[in-house]
Amino acid sequence: MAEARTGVAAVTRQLSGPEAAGLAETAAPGSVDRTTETACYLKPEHLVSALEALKTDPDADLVHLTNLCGVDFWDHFEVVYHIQSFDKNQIALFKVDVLNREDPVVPSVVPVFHGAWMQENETYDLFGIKFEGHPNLYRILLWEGYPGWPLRKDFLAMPGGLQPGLGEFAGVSRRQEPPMKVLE
Amino acid sequence: MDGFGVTVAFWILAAVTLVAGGGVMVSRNLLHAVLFLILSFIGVAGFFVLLSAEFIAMAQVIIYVGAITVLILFAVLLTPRASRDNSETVWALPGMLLAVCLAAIFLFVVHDTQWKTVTDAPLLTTQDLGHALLGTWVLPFEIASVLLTAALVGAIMLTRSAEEEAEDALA
Amino acid sequence: MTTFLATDNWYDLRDLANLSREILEAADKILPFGVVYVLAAVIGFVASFLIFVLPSQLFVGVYGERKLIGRIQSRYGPNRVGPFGLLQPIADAIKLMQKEALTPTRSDRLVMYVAPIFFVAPAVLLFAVIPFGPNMVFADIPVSLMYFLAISSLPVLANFMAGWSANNKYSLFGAIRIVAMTISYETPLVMSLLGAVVISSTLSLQGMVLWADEYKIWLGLVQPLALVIYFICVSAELNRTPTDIAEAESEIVAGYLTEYSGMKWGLFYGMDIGYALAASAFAATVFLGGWTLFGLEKWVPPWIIFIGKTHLFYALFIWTRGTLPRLRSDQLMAFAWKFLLPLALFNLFIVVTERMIWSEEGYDKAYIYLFAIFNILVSGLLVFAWARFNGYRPDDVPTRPRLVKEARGYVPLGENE
Amino acid sequence: MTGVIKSEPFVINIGPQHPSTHGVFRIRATVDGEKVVDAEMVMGYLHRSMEKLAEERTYTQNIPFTDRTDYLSSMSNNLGYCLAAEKLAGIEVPARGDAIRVIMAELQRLASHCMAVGAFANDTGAWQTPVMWCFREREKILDIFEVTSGARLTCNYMRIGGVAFDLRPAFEPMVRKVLADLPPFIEEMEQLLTGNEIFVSRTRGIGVLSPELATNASLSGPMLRGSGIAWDLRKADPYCGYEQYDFDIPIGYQGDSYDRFIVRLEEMRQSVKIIQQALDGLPSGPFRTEVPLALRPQKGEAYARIESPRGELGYYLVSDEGPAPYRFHIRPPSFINLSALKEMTVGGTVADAIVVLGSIDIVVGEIDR
Repeated sequence: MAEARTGVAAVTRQLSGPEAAGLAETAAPGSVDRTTETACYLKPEHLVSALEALKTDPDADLVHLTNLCGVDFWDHFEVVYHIQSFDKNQIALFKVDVLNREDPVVPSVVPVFHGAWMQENETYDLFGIKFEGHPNLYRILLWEGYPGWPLRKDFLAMPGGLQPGLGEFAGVSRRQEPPMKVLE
Repeated sequence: MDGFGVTVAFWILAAVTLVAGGGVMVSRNLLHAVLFLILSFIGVAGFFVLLSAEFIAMAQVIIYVGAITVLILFAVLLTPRASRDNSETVWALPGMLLAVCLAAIFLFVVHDTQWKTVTDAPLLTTQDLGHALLGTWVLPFEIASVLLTAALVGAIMLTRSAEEEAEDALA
Repeated sequence: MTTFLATDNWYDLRDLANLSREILEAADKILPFGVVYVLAAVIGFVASFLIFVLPSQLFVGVYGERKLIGRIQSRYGPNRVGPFGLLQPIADAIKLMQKEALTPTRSDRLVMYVAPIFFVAPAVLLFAVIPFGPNMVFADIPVSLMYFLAISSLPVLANFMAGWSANNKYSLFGAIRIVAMTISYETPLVMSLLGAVVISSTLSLQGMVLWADEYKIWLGLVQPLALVIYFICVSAELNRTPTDIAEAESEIVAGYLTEYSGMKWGLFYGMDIGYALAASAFAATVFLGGWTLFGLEKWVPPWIIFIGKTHLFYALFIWTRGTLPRLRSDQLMAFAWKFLLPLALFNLFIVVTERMIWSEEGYDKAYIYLFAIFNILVSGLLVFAWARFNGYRPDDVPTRPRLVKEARGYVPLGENE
Repeated sequence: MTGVIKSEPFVINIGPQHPSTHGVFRIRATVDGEKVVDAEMVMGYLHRSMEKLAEERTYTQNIPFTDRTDYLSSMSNNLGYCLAAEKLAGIEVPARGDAIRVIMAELQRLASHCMAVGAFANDTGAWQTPVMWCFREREKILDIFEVTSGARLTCNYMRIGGVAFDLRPAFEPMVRKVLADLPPFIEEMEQLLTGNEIFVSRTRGIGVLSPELATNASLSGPMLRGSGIAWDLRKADPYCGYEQYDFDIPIGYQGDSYDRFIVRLEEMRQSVKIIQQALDGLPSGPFRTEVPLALRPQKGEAYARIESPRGELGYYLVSDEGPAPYRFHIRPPSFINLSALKEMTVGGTVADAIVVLGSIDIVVGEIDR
């Protein structure tokens, strides 16, 4: 470990998209989907194996899943992974496209990074993106049965108009019509 | 040792002890039964005080109320909830019969015994008790303590689990 | 017994027993036979409980504790109600009485109501044997130490009733904890008191005070280890803070008191202080020479000396409450069985040996001072040695973290800079 | 009956209204006797969906939201968000602005650690005394915030491009006084707690986190450093000119609650050192770059992170050239630090679970957002 540390940069190196893609290609060939200037898009089916390889690869050493979140682009979702290395002092940005908006499914990275447990639950709760292989996927911040996925861009444009979603609470709702159908 | 106050106290204590003893039997809730038992123990301690045996009275409270009922409480807490309530009534009739028989025998014996009465009770102090226990009767006293120690060790051995024994065997 | 300057006159305030005797004798002449016993009981209750315990509860137990802890915590404490906030305990009591005493629906209602009553009664009974002065002891029975121990083993049952009946899991935790803890701590407590009994060869509290007066030394100095063990055990049994696992606020909310409110809770709270006062009074009597103060009791009313000692001992409870964190329940239990009980046994061996030597030397007064010095030294040594034997290594615990100059991932333990 | 006495595990709710959950957080613990056999976190009682709200407001309007996530360290949250917005829009901050930001962030770290240390001691059962002492010191820092920004808790002081106002004349003597007061106070806390046998036996060996688990569970801040991983973003990825200041990273020995506690105490000492240096070398000049109120950054994304008192606080912003962020994501340190809660609590007693929760130093506003 001591030798590895001699090359530690004083400032964290933000890996550009092609650099990250290069690391991913050497660690897990065939896992890269496309690259942009800042990010490297991984193929969903290779996601878990690629991250596993990047974690153990001494050149990449991406051991710490710093940030995981979803982004809604109206027609598709992206799941964003910021992963950093302590020994190499570098951080890389990986993304996964989720094209199926009706039933978004992404493989879960909990087997690789235990810390994804909370963040994947949160992303599921707020975006409705299902993480396949997650040991206990549930709505962590909202309650089970909450109508809709609040961080989706179309959340306020649900059928039934501007409904913040409290209609399911007995005694709270003053509406007379039956509970609205929710996007699911 | 008689007088108006003592008489009143005796009858009150008798009533408390008997009612509490009855409560132990009647109560369906096991915990209530234990609480009644405590009350009856305290009543018995009161009798000892009336008989000028303060040391025995205090020992009664410390040992029976302070220690034994606490152990019973532990037993109640460790009992599964289903068998915790005193709902077994099949034995009520035989129990009653047995109690009546016992009471009859006792009454008979009490009535027929030639009680030896003394006019002035010997004033037994705690010091006399100590001298008796550690002087005259020191051997039975010590044997009793050995018996209790054996019981203690036996209880510890009974509650040991198989893993603990394996650990000890290794050490 | 030493001679006292106190006279037999009823107006001599140095011994209030005269006053009560005069009243009782006068009453005996007018009232029918037997009623005077009731009157004596009432006078004893008023004198010990209403005049001493209740004001002490309010102004030392509530106000004094809050004020002292406030100063420890660098804040003011109560200072709004009345002069210097002195009326705060009364305001608290009025508030408690006005509050609704809730009873949960699925609780055992009867037991829940009876528990506070069952908790209060022994506290009143405890003060019957405490000697406030040379004649000021309400029931001078020869086994008053046993009486005190017997009565003080009752409140735990009330605590258990309170915890069980509330039908709350936290209450049940508190109930189980307090029962387990009392069983554990009763043993070293009695063992430590046995040392005091052996050296003074009496079971009477008044006899112990007279012993201390005769030999001009406090039992606490002859039996320092017993005093320390007594203090620890009693604070454990009374749920005072370093050992208050039965109502550990940060863990199990309020333990057996979780579901209590209003004056039902107030009775528990007030009588907790009452028990602590009784324990302090007991400690002052047994270990600190009771109402004697090396001759000063001839000039100052002995009961003032006694109350002063009681309150000073009570301040120890407040002090520990303000400074120490709480032990975990299993640690507390292990402390009783693995540490206090062996120490109490060692102490008992030492005391019995000393007593034997002393009786062979004809109870010479000089020996008791020798024993005191010896016991103080040996106690310190014993505590330290037993702690080391049990694996107490304070130097192994680092007090400061390692410091690293740069961020570099995991630093193994040996690699300090 | 043969063998051991069987006991039934039962579920106990620690929270949402419990003295030691630091807000409305709940652990649904399955206990067998006093032993925790399973622990499940239930949260969301304070959820306000800030990430959604922020998508409706301009970049500047979002700053007050960040105050209200981690309400015990609003300055740090302001700073993290402003850094992300500046990174997105490519804005440079003048040197004085950076220095003021460093002083404020470190003062906030002191205030927040005061709270963390005091509340942790309270959780171990030190009845109120440490927490009161900590409040006393924290008050002085909050007074400084009040003088500077007008608010004590939710300061809303940082702006995109610098800080909102320049420092008041009273600022420097007040900070100097705090800097003089704090080291003796930390000594006092150490005398009260770290040397205390009861405290040590309550916290040492409780909630042990191996460095592997700490890394794998994405922990950050004192949790990571307590496990012996020297990782501090102020050193690793310096922002606001932290590279100019001389300070050390404290790391623990075995990753237990005690280590996290002493790491926090030491971090307070280091913060005092940083503030001292920053105050001595406070540059003059502008404290803010002028930034249009309706900022429209170019299309893109930015992830900026700072070392908040609780760990790595990240803000992930996506812009679509609109006046409001297209996506506003907070990486909340205390939310993610809870990842390892189950691993740390299971096997211990209920009392240990409380200590472990106290050593994580959660702020529910940040967990639930």
